Amino acid sequence: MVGPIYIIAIALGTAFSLGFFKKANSNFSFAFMLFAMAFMTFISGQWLYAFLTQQQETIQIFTAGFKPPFSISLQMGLHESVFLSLINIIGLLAAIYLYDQLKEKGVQMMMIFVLLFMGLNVVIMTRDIFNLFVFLEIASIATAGLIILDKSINATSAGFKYIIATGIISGILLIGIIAIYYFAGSLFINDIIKLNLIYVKGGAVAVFLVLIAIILELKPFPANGWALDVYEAAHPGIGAVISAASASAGIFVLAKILPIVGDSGYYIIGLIGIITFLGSNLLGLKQDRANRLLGYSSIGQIGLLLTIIGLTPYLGDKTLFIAFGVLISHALAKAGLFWLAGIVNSEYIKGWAAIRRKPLLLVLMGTFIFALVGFPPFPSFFAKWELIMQLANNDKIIWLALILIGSFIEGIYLFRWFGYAIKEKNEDLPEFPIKLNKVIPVSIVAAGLYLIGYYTGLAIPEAAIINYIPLIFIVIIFALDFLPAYVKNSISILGLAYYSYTIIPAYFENDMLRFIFVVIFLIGGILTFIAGYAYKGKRRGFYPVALIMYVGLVQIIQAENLLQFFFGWELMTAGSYFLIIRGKKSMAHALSYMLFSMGGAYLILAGFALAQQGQMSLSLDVLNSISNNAFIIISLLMIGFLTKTATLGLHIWLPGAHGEAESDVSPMVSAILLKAGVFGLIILLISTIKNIETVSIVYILGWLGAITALIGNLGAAFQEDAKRLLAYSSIGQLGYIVFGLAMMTHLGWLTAFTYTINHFMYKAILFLTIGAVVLRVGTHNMYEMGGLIKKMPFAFIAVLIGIIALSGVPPLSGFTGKWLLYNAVILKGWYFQGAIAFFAGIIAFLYLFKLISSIFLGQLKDNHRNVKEISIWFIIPIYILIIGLMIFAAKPELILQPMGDIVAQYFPDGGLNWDGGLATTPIGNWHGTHIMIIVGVMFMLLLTWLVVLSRKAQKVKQFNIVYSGERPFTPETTHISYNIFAGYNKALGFLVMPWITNFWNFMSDIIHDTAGFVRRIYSGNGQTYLAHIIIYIVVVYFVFFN
Amino acid sequence: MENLNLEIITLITGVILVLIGIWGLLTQKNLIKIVIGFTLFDTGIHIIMVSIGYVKNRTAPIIDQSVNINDVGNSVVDPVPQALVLTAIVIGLGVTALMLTYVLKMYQKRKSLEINNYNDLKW
Amino acid sequence: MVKNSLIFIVLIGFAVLLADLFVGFNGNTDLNILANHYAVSGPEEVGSANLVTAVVVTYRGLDTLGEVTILFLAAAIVSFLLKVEAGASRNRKLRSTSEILDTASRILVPVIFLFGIYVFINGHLSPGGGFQGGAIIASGLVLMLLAQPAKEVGHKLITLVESISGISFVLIGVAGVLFAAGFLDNKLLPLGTFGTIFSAGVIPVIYIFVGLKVGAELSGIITNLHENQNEA
Amino acid sequence: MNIDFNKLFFTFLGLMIVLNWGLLMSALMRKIGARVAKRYGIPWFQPWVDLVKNYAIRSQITHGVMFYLGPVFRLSGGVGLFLFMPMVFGSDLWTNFSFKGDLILILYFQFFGMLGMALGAGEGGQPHSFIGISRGLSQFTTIEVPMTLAVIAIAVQYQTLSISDIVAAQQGGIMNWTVFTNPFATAAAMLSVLGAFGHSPFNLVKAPNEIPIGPPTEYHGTYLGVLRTNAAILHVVEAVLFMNLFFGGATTWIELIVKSFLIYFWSVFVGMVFPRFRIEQSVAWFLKIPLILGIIAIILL
Repeated sequence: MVGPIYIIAIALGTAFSLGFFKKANSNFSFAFMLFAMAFMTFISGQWLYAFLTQQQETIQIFTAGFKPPFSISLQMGLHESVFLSLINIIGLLAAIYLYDQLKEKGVQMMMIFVLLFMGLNVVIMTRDIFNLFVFLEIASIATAGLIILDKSINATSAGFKYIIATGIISGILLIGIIAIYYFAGSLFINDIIKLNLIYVKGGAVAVFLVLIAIILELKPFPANGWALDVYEAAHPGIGAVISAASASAGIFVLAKILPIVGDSGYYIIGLIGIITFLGSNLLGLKQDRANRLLGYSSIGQIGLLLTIIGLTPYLGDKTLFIAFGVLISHALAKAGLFWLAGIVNSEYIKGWAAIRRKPLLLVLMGTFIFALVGFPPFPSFFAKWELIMQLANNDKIIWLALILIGSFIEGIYLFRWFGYAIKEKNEDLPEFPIKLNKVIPVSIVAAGLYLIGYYTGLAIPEAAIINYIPLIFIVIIFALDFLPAYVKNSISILGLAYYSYTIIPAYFENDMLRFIFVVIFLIGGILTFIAGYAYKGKRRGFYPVALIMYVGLVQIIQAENLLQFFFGWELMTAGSYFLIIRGKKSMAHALSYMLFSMGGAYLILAGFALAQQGQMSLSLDVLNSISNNAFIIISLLMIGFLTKTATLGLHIWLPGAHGEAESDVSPMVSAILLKAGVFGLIILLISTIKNIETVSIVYILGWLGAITALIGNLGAAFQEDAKRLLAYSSIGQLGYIVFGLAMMTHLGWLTAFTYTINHFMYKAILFLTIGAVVLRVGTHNMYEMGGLIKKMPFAFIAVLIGIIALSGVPPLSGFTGKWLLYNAVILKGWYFQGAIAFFAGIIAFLYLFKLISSIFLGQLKDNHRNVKEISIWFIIPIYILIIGLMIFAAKPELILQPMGDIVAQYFPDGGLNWDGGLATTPIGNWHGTHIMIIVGVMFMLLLTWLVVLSRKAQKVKQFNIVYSGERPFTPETTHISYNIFAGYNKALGFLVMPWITNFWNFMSDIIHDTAGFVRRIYSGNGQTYLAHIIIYIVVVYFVFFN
Repeated sequence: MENLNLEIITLITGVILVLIGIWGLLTQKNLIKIVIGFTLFDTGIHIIMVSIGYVKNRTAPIIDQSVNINDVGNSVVDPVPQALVLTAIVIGLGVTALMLTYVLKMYQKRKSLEINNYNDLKW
Repeated sequence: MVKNSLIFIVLIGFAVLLADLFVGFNGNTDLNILANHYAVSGPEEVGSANLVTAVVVTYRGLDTLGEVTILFLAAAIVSFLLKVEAGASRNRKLRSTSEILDTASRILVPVIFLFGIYVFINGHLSPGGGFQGGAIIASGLVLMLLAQPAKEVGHKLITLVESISGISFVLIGVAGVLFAAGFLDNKLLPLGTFGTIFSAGVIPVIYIFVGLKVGAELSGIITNLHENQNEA
Repeated sequence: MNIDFNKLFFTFLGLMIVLNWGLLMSALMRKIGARVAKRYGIPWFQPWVDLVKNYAIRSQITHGVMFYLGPVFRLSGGVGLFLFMPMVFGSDLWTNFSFKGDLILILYFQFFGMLGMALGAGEGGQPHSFIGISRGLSQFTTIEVPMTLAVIAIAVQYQTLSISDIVAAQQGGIMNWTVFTNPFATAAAMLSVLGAFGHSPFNLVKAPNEIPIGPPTEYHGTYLGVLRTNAAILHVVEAVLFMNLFFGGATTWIELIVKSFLIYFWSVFVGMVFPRFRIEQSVAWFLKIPLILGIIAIILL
């Protein structure tokens, strides 16, 4: 094997030889430099490979032929090789990326570039503290050189700030080192560690100086203004190197000198880390310039790493895994984002909308954003999971909370940015050229993230059982994205059908509860995909993301342990986010969906972590035996799940997200996706059924559910947008489900299940139909439609059946739910909550009538005289669902009886008894089949009666109405639809004032204003930054050492 | 003044230089003066380094006529800080040269040496 | 005013920190183990009469390589930043020089150069070494440029010297790995007779290259700064 | 389901009785109203005359299928309510199909006709229909709030949702009637019945003179006949519902006729005295005193 010393030799040799080349030979000199970088990468990679596969032992490299402490020694071990490989790969890719710049600027820049990486390599390997200082200086100076790549005034002044700040920091480091030499009599780190200088008077100060200098190199908040300016001013290719490679080396150095500090260092580092993580991300919120935003994010991530290092005593042997997961995600993703910034070349994040002209780049950006935030299957997901679990196991609840808060804040700005990229207007933005040498490095790091993520997952036993085959299927679909939509549609349907075929029968045999949900998810998925045939063209990106959501949903069902559940949950969130943001005006709504989902997911994560505390297991069963903090745990998990069911207070994302989504996406995210929250809630309640704390929580939950039903329905009544109306209706319907579950009785749960199944069917019918109508008429506004019954009778019938079912009018299946609910409420004794729920149920008539009459009845508008019936591809799934609905209405016992058996496992008493088709409860009775027959026969008889009597009725044209003998003016003025419940609004509208939206907006304003105020410390004045550094040192010193 | 030895005096001088240097860095508005502040800071550190390596009543670590070749260990001062300070001085020189170059470039672009005039990047 | 008093308080804090650091310092009375080893075994192991040189070039040779690299980096950055773009108008105002300075410099500069070379060749024997010698050479250049501001110094020559001496340094280091006990091992060449010019292994060779390199680098920096003076 | 033709016959007979009693009752109410206004009023057989005339009109128009189905829905709603309502307590033959469902079925089946009618009228495209429907739906939501509370109260009181069982529990003396055992629930329900019957001040659905006659504006001839038929049935059946829930039910047809008349008359009586509300007043009114009464009824359980 090639010795590590050759890394130095090659790099220096290359740098010195580059001086021979003339500018004319720039291609040759670049190739020369690239070769050196490649060779360095090769050496480190070779060692990494040896350490990973051949039980290679850590080696020491002595220089000058003497042993340490007399000479400088280098060390090559597993950790060194990992960091070296990471840094050198980034260096190699960065060099490729910077091809044009390096070539144009000449050999000096190439020298500086190689020397930067040489410095970083030695910094990692060296075991001599003064040598560390020298090569840190090399790295700093080389960085200062790279910053001025474009020689602009901003770059130069940022370079000056950088060099003077690092000058001060290395001065501090130097004082520390010389003092350590005085106290220890050695510069060899291994010797110094043995001496425990921290206990020597003065020695502690020396160690402190070294520690604080290394920390300052890592840019802790708030003493990091100089670094932010650098990130903003430097070429993004350089920013990538600083953020990914230099910061990684810095972290390694910190870990290297930490044993000198001893255990007392952990606390300082953890505290500094968490302040940096929170502070930096908070200020990132107000940032609208891309490079600087990336700077904030970089510093935030380093803060997280510092926190993790600081928490080592609690994380134990998991520290390395966690730190590695976070670091590798940060390094690769941040490098990728910086490089993308160089390609897109837009100062402000709104300008990133241009990126979606190149779908591949958009996908890469998405990869990086999701990797940074910690979504599966990226390494950061598993790292964060382990981190949170370990913190909970050690009872570090505050740390846990702070880390989640920081991650959440980071998610806000990253997803806002990503939203701009996907949805902001980009017509006026300038074109940007695409060069292969710039795209390849970005693609490689993205691929690396997926690959490393996969292997990281294998390292956790609970995650190793995750089935990755569906994800591979998605990758294939993604690769086939160039095909026309109908081909991908067919493949997707076949995929889901095969998936259903492999898993549904087993659930039918063994687990009726999961069977129902898996049918809703997969069969519902197939049905909604059928509607996809109505779309022409390629529908780029639609199928992969839809499948991600479905796979996530199924993973949730299949989950055997908490990690798997959370994996599926996050996957589902990611997929649905992309589905939602596809809508034309969905940017803000998708962000709000993402934020609520992310917040909810973090609460679930925290809940899981606390639940498994002390149980030595991650199985879902741990929820059964929560003992400590039960109230908090159950509440956390519950609120987490309630974000997905859009319960009152957490519902504000839903109307926009569902309302603005595409026509076949709305049913996916409404009829299907919302059930994930219901499933989570069911799992939680089943597990904690015996827990004493559940009683008080479900009581509150019951009220919440009932009020949600009321507010959701009332909100729906005042909508003018058909899809938003349905979205509000979903809020209300989910309120019923939550209410039913909260009753924690046999009948209550049956109610919830009935509503779950019903809502799936009729909301899918309604959303599909309305969506199809919208596709035909081109507007969501109901008052712009009217009289469409004549044009789309099939759509009308579908909506008619949908609303009869939804409203709970017998004999359709909605009544089943209402009847069960009434019985359950009375038996449970929740009279007032029940009354509210019924009030809500009646309000449903308002919006349902408005929906059907405004669209289908009344006067046909002039511009709709030529619209056609809705697409056959919508009619097929709609009518399949209608058949299902009818069967459920006519034979409710088919499903309710087995459901009753399941529910009886948990609530044995007070059930529903079946005598053939007759259902009885202790207080009521009802025969669904017979009532349907009676009503049907009667209806037919009366219809015949009317037909016989009025057989000569003459069909008249539009406008032939009783109108004082006049002719109405236009359809618009004759069709009463806009704001028809104005009077009702006057009486009860105060209930649906946007209190909750205002509350969340207020919260958002407070956070943003705080960020806006605090970030003024970054005045842009280099001297202020110096003052920050000195003050920081003094303050940290006096806080921790006196 | 028994304990006011040579090394203590130089050490205190070094510390004072460091403090003066920081004072200059934090208060002077002129870029050149800030660089001078940095050099003072740096020089102070070098003096500290040398004083730490001093051993009472001994000579430079060069074996010549003044040093008994068989008793080097008891006749010279510590060579290590001297070696380190050599390196540190060179590094300081490089950094100072860079600072001055940047200042020169900034001055060429904006014709100002006031640090307050270079606040374009902020927040 | 508030700002200044804040800075003052911070300075006091920093002074307290340094006071805490050195409060126990009372001078050394003896060498520590490491220094003692250098002092006692150094002459024998390395063969250099100047112990500092032994430490700088051999024991801590990697540091020295780093040092050289830093100067190299600084020179590269300075030359990159101050590179006069081809075609840019060169209407710089030159400082007027005096006859005395001019004449003196003609005599002094070669002497200074020679002295510089002497210093780095004798680096292992007497005070001084590659850095000091290089700096002396560069100071000669300063004098020359002060006396003859219009003089063009050949960048190519500087670069060539810089590169060749740098590569040689690295090659010597690598040769140590290949033919002796480690990177930059001194025993690549025989130690020779203690106290003579041709002694102390590769130290004189390295110091020659270091001297040339430092001289070239500092000259490069000075030349670049000089050429940018009063640039319009 | 075995078809019992004897039962079907009696059910049909009961329907006829209810229809005719409903027609007569409406004539009586109009007569009373006229007399209060110092007018002579209509002859008692006028509803039959109107009905026959409507069914016999030959010139008819239609606006479309839903327009056509609206009255069918409406009448199905009325007849369905009748079918699921036990009429005469203690008689197997006059309880119709009430054993197929309970009070909840009745409550929700009311909507069947309303909704169908609303849709049918909607297709007519008549603006006044829409106004009437929106008012009707709005008003109905809050009418149901005190009603729901009252129904919950008595369901809890009697521990059953079966109407027959509720009637059975009230047998054995006038003091067993809900009106005495649970006066607050009864009061709440009797205030909401005002809205359900749609007389002044809650007659803003049809609102004569304001929006011609609201939802059925476009309906005429046979359609109107069907609607009239339904109105007659529905008024009786709803009165019977309240009778069953609060006033001890009826053991004979005579008792049924007397009690239903009085219950219906209660709404007519109030209508004579008060002028029409605006919609927001009407909506809010039910959320005041009737709601408080309903809440008291629940609290007192």
